[in-house]
Amino acid sequence: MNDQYLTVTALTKYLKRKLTTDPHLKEVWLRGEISNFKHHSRGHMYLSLKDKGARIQSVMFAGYNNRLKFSPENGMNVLVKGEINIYEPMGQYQLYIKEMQPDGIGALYMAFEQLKEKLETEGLFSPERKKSIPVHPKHIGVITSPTGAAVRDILTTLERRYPIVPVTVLPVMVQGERTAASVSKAIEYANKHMDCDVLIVGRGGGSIEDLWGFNEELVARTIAASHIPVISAVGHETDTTISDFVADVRAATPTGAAELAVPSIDELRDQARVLQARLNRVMVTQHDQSKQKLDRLQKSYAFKYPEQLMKQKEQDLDRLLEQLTSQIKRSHSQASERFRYINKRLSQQGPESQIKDGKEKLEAYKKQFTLRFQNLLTQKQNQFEKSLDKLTLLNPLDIMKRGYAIPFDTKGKVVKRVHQVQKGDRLSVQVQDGSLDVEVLDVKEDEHVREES
Amino acid sequence: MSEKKAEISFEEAMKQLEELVEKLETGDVPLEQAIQYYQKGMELSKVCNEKLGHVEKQMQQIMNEHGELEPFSVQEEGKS
Amino acid sequence: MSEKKAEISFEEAMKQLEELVEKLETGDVPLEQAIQYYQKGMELSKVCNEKLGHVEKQMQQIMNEHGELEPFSVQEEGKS
Amino acid sequence: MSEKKAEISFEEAMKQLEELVEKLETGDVPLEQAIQYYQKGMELSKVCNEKLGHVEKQMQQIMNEHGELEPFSVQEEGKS
Amino acid sequence: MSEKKAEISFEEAMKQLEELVEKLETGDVPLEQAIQYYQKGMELSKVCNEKLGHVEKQMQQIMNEHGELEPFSVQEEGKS
Amino acid sequence: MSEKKAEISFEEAMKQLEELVEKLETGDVPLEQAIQYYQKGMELSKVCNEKLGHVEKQMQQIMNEHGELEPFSVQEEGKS
Amino acid sequence: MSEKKAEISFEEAMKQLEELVEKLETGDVPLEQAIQYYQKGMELSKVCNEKLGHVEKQMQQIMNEHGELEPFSVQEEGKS
Repeated sequence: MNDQYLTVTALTKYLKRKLTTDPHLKEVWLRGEISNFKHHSRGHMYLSLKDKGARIQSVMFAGYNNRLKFSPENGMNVLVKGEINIYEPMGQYQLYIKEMQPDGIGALYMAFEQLKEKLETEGLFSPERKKSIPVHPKHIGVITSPTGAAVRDILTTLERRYPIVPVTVLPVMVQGERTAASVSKAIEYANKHMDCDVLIVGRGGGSIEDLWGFNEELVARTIAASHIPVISAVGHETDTTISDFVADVRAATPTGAAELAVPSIDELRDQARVLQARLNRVMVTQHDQSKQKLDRLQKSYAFKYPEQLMKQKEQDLDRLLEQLTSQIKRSHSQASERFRYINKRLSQQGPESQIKDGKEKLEAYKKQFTLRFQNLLTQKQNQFEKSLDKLTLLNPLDIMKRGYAIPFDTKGKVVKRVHQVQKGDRLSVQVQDGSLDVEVLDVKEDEHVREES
Repeated sequence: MSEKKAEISFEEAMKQLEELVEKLETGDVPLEQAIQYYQKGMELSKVCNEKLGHVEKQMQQIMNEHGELEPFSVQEEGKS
Repeated sequence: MSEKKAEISFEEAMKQLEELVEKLETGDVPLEQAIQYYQKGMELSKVCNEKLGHVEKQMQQIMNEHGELEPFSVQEEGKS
Repeated sequence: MSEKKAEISFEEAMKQLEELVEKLETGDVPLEQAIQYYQKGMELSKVCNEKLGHVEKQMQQIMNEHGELEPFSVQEEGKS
Repeated sequence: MSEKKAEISFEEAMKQLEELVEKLETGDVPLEQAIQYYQKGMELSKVCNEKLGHVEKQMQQIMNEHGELEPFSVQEEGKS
Repeated sequence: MSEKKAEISFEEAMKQLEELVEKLETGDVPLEQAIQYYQKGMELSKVCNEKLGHVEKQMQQIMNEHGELEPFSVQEEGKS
Repeated sequence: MSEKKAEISFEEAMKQLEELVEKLETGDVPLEQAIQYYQKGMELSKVCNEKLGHVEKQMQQIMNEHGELEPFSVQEEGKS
């Protein structure tokens, strides 16, 4: 019964033997997607290949993977070639990959892109690194195949444009696996042993595989390291290699490279002419501008300003002077006017009229006064005369005019009765026009009068 | 007498005179009385007359006094 | 008397004179009073007259004194 | 007297004169006051007149003194 | 006096002159003050005039001195 | 003075000239200041003119010296 | 001087000339400096011209001498 049981090792060895003897498993072509990719520090690559339904553990040892032109990455679809075997310690069957290339795009393209990115990241393409090509090269190195059309194009062009420059062709392989090493060696040689001041590196057109040598990192790094400025001319216009990126100048074609390497004497002459023309122009311009500016300043208002200022000030002064004079005249004439007016009023206020009025009034008073007084006097006189007339009319002695006489005794009494007198008495008899002194001769008394009294 | 009379005013004298005249006008006055009245009247009349004359003289004098001073005013008066 | 009168103003004298005239106009004035009024009036009149004459003389004098200054102003006036 | 007056300004003299004239113009001024005002007025008027004349003479003098500078400016003005 | 005035600038003199004119224009200036302003104004005016004349002479002199350099620019000017 | 000016550069002289021009053109410059500015301006203008003239002569000389070398570039200049 | 200049290379002369032109074209160069630059520029330009002329002459000469010359002789050099 015991014999029925195998050890794990025995089984594993059995399976291993089975697998290794199967001719199909010895060379397996497989398509799949990379996952769990791990690039071990010792150089081996571990990965899984998978598709929708399954996965297989794989390994690619350093000895194989150092020939890869690209770096595998997770998710990358690849085509691989290898053998199936068992890794005994784990009892695990694995695909031992010998070759790998990207599925879909080509491996070379992949490698190109990857290297380009890498070198660009390192800064090998940066414009600052680019060395300038001397205008007048003294010695030109041409690194290319000595037999191709490229070298002919280059040499012809150089001869045509700039025949005085010496040219040295460094023949190299431009196709095949040795290209990179060959080119790189030639560049290094030129740097070490030649007094070139320009290198033209290139070849004619071809497929990507044909041009591949110029895409290799070795060449790129050698070009970057070159002290001599490098003009790259690989393939035709549409072909661009890593070398082109690294080179100091990229020419589209070998002919173009030669044109870039040497100047045309006519171009130089033109350049010199242009510079001189610019020199002249800028000098003349500066001079003209200075002159114009000076003219402008000289013609500016400011240079006429003092004249105009003077004119204006003259006018200002005249105006002020005129105003001053007219003002003083006005002041004086106003004062005169005022004076004349008041003087006229004063002269009208002379008391002549008052005096005249006074006189007239006084005269009137005096006249009136005298008149009144005379009236009064006349009135009094009239009154008196009237009284006097009346009195005169009433004069009791008037009767005598009719012949009567009034006897008065000596005492002045009117003798009315006979018994008032005696014989011999002296009487005064008043008659119309005087009195008569008489003596009483007799006294006779009437009878009836006596009784009556 | 005239001096005593002079002391009464012209108006008083005139008044007395007028009274006398009135009395006389009644006609009731006995002759003798009448004669006395009359005589008194005449005296009063004289007084009045004198007074009037005096005043007139005074006036003339005043006029003269002020006349020479102001001949023209006199003339003025003369014209009017 | 005239000196005393001279102290009263012309207007006062005229006023008094007017009053006297008015008094005389009433006619009630006794004769002797009247002649006195008349005399006073004439005196006042004299005073007034004198005052007027004095003022007139003053005026004449002022005119004579200031007569010469007039032409200046008059000419100015004539020009303007 | 005129010297004393000369010390007052033209305006002061004019003011006094104006006051006098106004007083006189009210017509209430008694005659003797009036003649005095009038006299004073005439004096003030003389003062004012003299001052005016003086100022005019000064003006003329200043103009003559500075007269030489005029033509220069006047010509300039005439051109412009 | 004119020397003292000469030390003030033209503008200052003009300003003072203008102020005097303005003062006179208000019409409130007493006559005697006015004539003094006038005199001062005339003096200032003289000062201004002299200064103007001086500056004008300077200008003429400068123009004469630099006259020869002008044609150069002027001709250039003419061409352009 | 002009020698002292000659030591300043054309640009410095132009700058000073420009400043003077600007100052004068603001119009606020007092008369006496203005005439001084004017004088200085004229001097600076002269200096600038001389310097420019000198440079022009130098230019002409250099062009003549190098003329045979490249007559056409000078012509080019002239045409443009 | 021209001899000293002759020692600099064509490139150097062109470079200096270009620098001068560029400096001048910035417009910041003072006039008197500019005329000096101009002079130096003209000298450099002359140098360049001379050098170009020299090269041209050389070329002409080579062509004549080596008209038949094979590019391969150059190659030969490369091989050695």
